Amino acid sequence: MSGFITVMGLIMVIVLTVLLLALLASLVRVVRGPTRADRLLSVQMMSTVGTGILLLMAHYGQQPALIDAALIIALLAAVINAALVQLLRAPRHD
Amino acid sequence: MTDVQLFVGLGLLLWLLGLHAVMTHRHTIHRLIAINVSGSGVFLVMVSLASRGEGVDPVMQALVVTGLVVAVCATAFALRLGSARQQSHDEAESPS
Amino acid sequence: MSWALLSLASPLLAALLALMIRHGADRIVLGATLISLIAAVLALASINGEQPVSLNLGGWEQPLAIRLELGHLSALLMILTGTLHLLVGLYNRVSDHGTSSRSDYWPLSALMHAVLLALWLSRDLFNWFVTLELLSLAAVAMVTLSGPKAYAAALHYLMLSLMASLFYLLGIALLYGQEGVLDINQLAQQLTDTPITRLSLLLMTLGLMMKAALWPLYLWLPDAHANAPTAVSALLSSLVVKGPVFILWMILWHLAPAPFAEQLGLVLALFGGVALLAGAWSAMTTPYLKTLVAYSTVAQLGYVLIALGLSLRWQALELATALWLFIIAHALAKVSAFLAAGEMQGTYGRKELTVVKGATLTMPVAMFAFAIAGGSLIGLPPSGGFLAKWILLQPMFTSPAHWPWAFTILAGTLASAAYVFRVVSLSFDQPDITPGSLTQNLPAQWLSLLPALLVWGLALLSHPLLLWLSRGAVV
Amino acid sequence: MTADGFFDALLAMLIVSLACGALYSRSLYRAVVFFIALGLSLALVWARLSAPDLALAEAAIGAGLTGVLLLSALKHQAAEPLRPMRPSFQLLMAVLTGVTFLLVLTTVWSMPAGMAQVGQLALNSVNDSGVEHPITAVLLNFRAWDTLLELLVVVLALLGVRQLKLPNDRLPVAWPLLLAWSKLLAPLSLLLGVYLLWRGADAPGGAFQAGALIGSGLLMLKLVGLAPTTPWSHWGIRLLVLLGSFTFLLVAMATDVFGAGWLTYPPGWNKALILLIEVAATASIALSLAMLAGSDHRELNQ
Amino acid sequence: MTEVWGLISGPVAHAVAYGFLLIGAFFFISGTLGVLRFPDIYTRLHAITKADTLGLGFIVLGLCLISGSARTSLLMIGVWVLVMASGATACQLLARYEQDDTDRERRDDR
Repeated sequence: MSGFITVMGLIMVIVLTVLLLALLASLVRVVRGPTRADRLLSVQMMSTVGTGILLLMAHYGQQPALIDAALIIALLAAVINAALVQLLRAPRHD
Repeated sequence: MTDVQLFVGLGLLLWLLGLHAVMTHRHTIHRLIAINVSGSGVFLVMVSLASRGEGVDPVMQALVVTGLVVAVCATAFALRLGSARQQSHDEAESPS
Repeated sequence: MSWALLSLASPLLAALLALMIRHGADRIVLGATLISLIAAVLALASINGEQPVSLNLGGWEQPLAIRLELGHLSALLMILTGTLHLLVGLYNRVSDHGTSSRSDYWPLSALMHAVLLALWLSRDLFNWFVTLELLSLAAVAMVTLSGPKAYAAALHYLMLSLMASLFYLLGIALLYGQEGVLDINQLAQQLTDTPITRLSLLLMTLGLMMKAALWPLYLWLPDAHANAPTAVSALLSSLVVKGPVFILWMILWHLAPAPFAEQLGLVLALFGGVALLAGAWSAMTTPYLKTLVAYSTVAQLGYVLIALGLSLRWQALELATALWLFIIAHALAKVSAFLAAGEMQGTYGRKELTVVKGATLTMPVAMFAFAIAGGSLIGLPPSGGFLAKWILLQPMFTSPAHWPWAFTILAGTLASAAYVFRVVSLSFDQPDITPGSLTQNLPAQWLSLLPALLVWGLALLSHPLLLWLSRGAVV
Repeated sequence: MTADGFFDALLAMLIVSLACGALYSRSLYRAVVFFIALGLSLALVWARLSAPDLALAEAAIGAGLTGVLLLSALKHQAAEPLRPMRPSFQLLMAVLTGVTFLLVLTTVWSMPAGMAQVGQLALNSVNDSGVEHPITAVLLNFRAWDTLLELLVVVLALLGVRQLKLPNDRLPVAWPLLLAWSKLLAPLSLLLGVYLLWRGADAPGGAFQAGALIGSGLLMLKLVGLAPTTPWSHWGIRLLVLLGSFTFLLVAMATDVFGAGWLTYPPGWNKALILLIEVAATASIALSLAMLAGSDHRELNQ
Repeated sequence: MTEVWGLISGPVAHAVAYGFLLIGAFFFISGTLGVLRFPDIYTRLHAITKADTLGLGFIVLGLCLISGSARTSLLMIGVWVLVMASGATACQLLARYEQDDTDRERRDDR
């Protein structure tokens, strides 16, 4: 049974690592762009991936509060997108 | 190297990177970002030190929560101040 | 202790009330300041000659709770804060060049008052961090009261002070990481001389020096202090920069291991010597009146640094007495100088130094206030400035090895005489304008004279003052 | 190297590259995006270091508030020239900071292990504090004086912004999709905020996290033009902003006059008083933060 | 009912759950590859909002099976729904912003 548990732990770590690598990869989009939307897109991606990592960590580290944190990140990534569109869009009638 | 040492080192690195950037940049937003990165570094040192023993040190974490509030309020004030300064600067440049 | 808490609570409550009920904010704040001042005097009376009183907030046992402590030094500083805030507030209400009634000067200054009292009373490293942040934010907000021309200086000040806070906070983090407590007495008992101790003290010192505008980290001060409204400049120069100095003195005196204190003390004293001369030089060459007064703060903080550094280097408690006398005398004199300078600048309508030409004839009261405040800044006997300098010089006469310090102080005295006389001599010239063409505000000018008279009156009070300070300095 | 160590190293790498991106991007916009991403990733680090309270706070601030603030500042300050320093100066500074880093790192390396004395005391005293979550106990009972002052920091920052002659924002009319989306998000953030506040007594969460979250929701409504104006001149708005500080101060004074001492909650009352303070503080923090980031000249200076 | 629950929480279910996690990771990999390799913003938006959201869905599913607690599962499903909605909206918003933006010349961020 203990062998089974370590396999589970290993899978957990593998999945976590894959998600972290995805996070790192999304940086490429921030650097390369080429458009503003592209760069913000990577924030959206990071929030999705970050949510996943937090959920996994909540389970892995026995910290259920991290699920709340994931919820907040998912919520506020949406706010950021909205803010960008509202703040940086040129006013239409002025 | 333990994980605490890794994260303390990371915190110190962030603190100094921010410090360096604050001295080598002039734009207000750049500088404020640098100050905040620097602050995150300090918080990172604190949180790593809080997780040394069995269980975590609630006092240190509470200090970081307080520090975070202070930092975000001061940053907000500074950013708005920067915008106001830029606006008065623009008005002085082009009186219209 | 309850008098001290009343003294602390009343400006705090007044600030919130003044924000809520906007009509009559000035009366609320001035009334609360008076209450706070009386309570502070009663607090000093309640501990007169006895041991300081400690209060563990929340009723928790010692290292867990934040501890407030009312000692002689804290009580004196509370009285100083109350007095100066009351005077400056009255000036701001009476003067025609005060802040506009629509602005938030009153709640801001009341908050600043309360925060300073909290700082004097606290004995907890992290609580000091929060009060320092509050102090900086209040100061920056007050600098911006004078409108867009002050924004650049205010922003510079705010960013530097944020940076400084991070140094201080990292210092706390490392010290707490090593020792596990935040209370200064507790730390003093159990602290050992390790590299981490030294590093964290160094970081805190750097941060506090930036906040207090001690040389060479003073560059933000002249702009910010010269561009603020007059009442604000007076408060900033006399009180706000003293907050970090208080903390600096507390942590270095109580926590620094002796060999480290000696090294650091030497460096600080050297910095102080440079500050004396550099600040005075800038004051001698600047073309603006209020900037001159602001640079004089830089120079005067040089004395503070010398007293601090040498008291650490020689482990001499009497120098700490000199340090606090300097701070009190400088605060009183600087309020006078700033109020007089601001009143003249406002009345003549220009900010160049040359406006004071002939001021002895056109605005005699304000000019007199400036001159006798300058007298204390120079250290003419029997002013408070003289008293402080005299105590500072005492240990230097004892051994020839200390004479260079005495010479530095002498040079600084001459330099400060030079910039004060630069203004005073100009004021004896023939005026370009007739006195009748000015709309004078005599009550405001008399108010600016009052603190200067107080600083000369310190000589009368010197015996109890020295007694309290030498008691206050130990704890 | 263990699997955990590998994960930590990756996380550290991510943080360093994000920080470098935020600090050294030549484009301001890129720096801002990097900084937002850094905030998100720091939440992961706090999670890793078993600080869920901070993960919550960082998620609310780093992702929401600071992002909106920076984007808004970017809009107003893009015209300010960058004027980089001379390369020789930059190099000098790099060498200096590098040397400092090594010195500081070698010093801190010898940091003793184990729980701090005060931390242990706090953990032991949690049962007498009225709440079960140790961090809430520290913030609202053991070190309540800090928190009272911290609420004043929020008020002071808002007061500071109020003194400024701010540019008036003229935001475009929001797209219908955005409007509909905000109408969904704002109540959700309120709901989640209340949930965090309610959980704060015995689990990670609390007034500040809740306030920041609700504030972000309010801010979003402000941006798309759905929120009612919150003019400082209205007494109700001022009362709400000051409510937290008022409540806290009155509790402190009442405990001093009628009770055992300044901020010493009477036994049996501690839970109720802490809850009262937390609710008031949450409301104040939410409104203050939203106004701090999103109110313009008209609202603040009438 | 109890039999069903036993089946869900048994070792088989655990194996299935970890399988779901791996599938989730696979979707994240493909989403990332898409973001890196796709030629323009619109296709990249697709990669993020479809593949990554799906990946998250599988991970949530797996974690729900492992945890077996109704409250946690509900919260996690809430997270997933939120991410899905936010992804879909962000996709629309960013695409429109981009379209708006290309008219004006704003590619250079400075």
